[in-house]
Amino acid sequence: MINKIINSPAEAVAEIHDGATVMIGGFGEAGSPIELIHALIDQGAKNLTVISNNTGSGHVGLAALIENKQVAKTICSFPRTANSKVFPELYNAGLIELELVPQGTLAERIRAGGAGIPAFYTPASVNTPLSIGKESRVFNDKEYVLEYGLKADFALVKAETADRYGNLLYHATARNFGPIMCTASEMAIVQSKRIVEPGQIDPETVITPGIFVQKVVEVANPLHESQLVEQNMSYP
Amino acid sequence: MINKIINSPAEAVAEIHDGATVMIGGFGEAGSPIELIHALIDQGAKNLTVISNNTGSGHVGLAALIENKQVAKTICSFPRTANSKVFPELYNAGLIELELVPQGTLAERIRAGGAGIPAFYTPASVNTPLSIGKESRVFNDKEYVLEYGLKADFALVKAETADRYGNLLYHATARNFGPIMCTASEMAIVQSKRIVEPGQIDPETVITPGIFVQKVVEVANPLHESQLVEQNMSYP
Amino acid sequence: MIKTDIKIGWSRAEMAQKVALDIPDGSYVNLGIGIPEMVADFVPEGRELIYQTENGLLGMGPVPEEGKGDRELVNAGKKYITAIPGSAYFHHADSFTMIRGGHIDICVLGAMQVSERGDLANWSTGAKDAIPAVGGAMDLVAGVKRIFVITQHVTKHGYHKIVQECTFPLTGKEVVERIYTNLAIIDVKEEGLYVREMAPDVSFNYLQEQTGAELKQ
Amino acid sequence: MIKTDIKIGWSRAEMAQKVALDIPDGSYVNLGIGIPEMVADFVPEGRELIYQTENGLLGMGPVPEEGKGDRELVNAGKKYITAIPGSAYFHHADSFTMIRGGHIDICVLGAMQVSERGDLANWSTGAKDAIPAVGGAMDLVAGVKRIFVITQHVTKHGYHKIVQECTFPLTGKEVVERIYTNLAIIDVKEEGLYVREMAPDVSFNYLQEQTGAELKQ
Repeated sequence: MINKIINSPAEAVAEIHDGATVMIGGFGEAGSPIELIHALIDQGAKNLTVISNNTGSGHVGLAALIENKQVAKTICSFPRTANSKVFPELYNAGLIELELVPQGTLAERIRAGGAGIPAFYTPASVNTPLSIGKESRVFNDKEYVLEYGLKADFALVKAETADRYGNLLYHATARNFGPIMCTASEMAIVQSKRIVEPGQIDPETVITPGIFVQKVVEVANPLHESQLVEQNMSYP
Repeated sequence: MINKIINSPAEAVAEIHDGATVMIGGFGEAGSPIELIHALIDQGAKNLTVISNNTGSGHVGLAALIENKQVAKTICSFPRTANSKVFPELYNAGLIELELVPQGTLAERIRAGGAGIPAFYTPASVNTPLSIGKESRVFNDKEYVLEYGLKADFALVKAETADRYGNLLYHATARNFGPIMCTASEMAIVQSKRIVEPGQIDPETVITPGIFVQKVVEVANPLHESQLVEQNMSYP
Repeated sequence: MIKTDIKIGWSRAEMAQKVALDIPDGSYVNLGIGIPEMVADFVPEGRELIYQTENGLLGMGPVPEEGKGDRELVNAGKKYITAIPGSAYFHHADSFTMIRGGHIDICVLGAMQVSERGDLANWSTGAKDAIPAVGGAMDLVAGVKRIFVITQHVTKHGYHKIVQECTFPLTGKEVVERIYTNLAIIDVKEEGLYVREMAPDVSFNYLQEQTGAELKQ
Repeated sequence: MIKTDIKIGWSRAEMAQKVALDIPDGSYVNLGIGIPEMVADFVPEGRELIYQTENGLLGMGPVPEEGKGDRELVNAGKKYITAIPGSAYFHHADSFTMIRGGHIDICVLGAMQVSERGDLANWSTGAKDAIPAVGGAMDLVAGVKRIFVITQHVTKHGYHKIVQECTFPLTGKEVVERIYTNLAIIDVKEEGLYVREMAPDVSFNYLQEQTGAELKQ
């Protein structure tokens, strides 16, 4: 029987190794898999490359992972938010590498990685500093840059509903990077608020088909990053 | 008020002009927008380039459009099915042009066209006759061919449920090319079995967001291509 | 640094209203973070616009009542929003299909600088110690059909924002169609910057003084 | 043309069963049109496989009862199918993300010819008057992790199908991992074709005679 359900976040992230590339879902706190990230902090894997849209807030979740010096490099579109202090400090101290990518290019690179497309052309960033050193090419009188598909060893993703096959539903704008990150990683690890029996998710409404998911762990009441930041909490 | 609902298939296809490129959804009869195709036969636009997975069966729907000499060229992955007689005859007589594309490449070219990606690399067709004359390039020791995004002036698509914004749901494997064709055409024309009020489609389950759709016409009881073929019907 | 009369010109709300008046009924619109967000408050009665937020919602509704926000229903500025009946959620690749694929009609963005040819700089001052962060701005200017900029005419410190050549790193080249400032509405055309409308009590000479590029009438 | 003893060798059902036995529990599988479809009938008790059909369903179930088919629920061969609890529908770009992206574990395909290096020809005889039609075969062999071929060992007319070099147009180069025929199961390795199992009453000499490339034991 296919059963991708894992008992705890700790077990779910156990195989993440030093030097791994890890995609982490979320746009700000929406969709950020905070329990999986905290489990990864407990687990301690180092020298990670993290692919994510932001770099976290305060001293919890993604920011805490970075603060704990587990991240050597980030590939990111917006590593600066209202309450992000950790990343700026480490970046200015030269202690973390940053590959800055336009948000749509980041999304398309992840999607391409998952779809077996090694490279594609996009108009975003043409004639800007972010296209310096990149190949460009003209199609129909318009200039485009060549961008490469992104893959990862692992993805950490937050879902709303899952079944033992790994089929996923998301909630509102927490969907953001989850579906494409699941496709682009060797092992997609998902925390879901609910786990249901196969068939309880209407096949017409599945957002991530189970083939893209390797592990599912139930986290019924996930922490709220913004609440923890307001309370000035830190992890661990 | 935004209202994309049109009264009849005839009105919906009225703007399709001679020489237009038209994407037509469907995989065999599943998802084939037969009433829109018949309206296009009545309307009479000629010299069309049709982008579709197949070329229709018997003497109705897409096959009838081709038989009516309205199609100068097809871009297609599988123009030969159990009951397709029209296309083979015209093709062997040199009366219709064919650009044969692997099915996944066809899908990705349409998706790229809709997503503003002018070109991408794919491993499909490398070292086969279908990559002759195409640019190729090696990424990570593997060879890929360069393929171009496809766009169209119009798309004809069959949906299950729609609202006045053009949000769409599909039924089972009739979904096939509909969602991507809507994104890749200037004017996506949709026949839907049901039209509902905005809000009746759960925003979490929308398959085609309304932004990709320009016209919706209700066809509550669409004809079944296979039934018409069994009955040896022809159109007009 | 130039001398600016802070008593004349449109308020931020008036600027947002000017933009709102220029957006045709039925448009699909993406509003940037900051002043652009105010545009939604001034859409004339009888017009229906659909707002896209690039983090994954088409059909963004108004801000929820205080305390009724959903932490997972936010806009690109990470503020709580609502969803209208007839909205749709989607993932980031599908979101940027809308943007890069030319499906959004109008995007309203803030600016640090706009050049006379419509080059836009709005993501980085290029300062060495600034944390670079770009978000979706480069994709938006590359993909959306019409780019409107809404901005104060000069900086807080009195420097020109409308210039011959941007000195800050570009977001996109030749992308801006129209500039809405507290002093004027300016069209970016191939032949240069054309003043479309001036705020009350603003003279053409004064406007030209406040502008780092040649204006035409 | 070679002489073939039609009384020996495995039946189509037995061939399909041999394939089924070699597919690990939990695999995601795409079955080609024809004999490959029969594989699903022989999966051993206790194993759960998930079938993908490239026209847009993950979790394909058995053929429906006569007269109970849904015209819009079909497989890649356009035959009526069912969907299991826990299945998912998707559009073609997402379907080929599964295929091209390496997410499908095993694809079982028919063949016109297979070369000793694993080149596959299964879409066209190259005849001038044939209507070319390729479907998803080229995407499948380029993207799926393991490609199994199931085919009669020689053609109806007694020609070799397992050959040194394919004479028909290729579907993909060096893609086939294992060949299941009515006479034998053959592994395609870098050093050549290795016979893994022979059908009852088939001798190695006879098998070699029926094969257009050198076999190893």
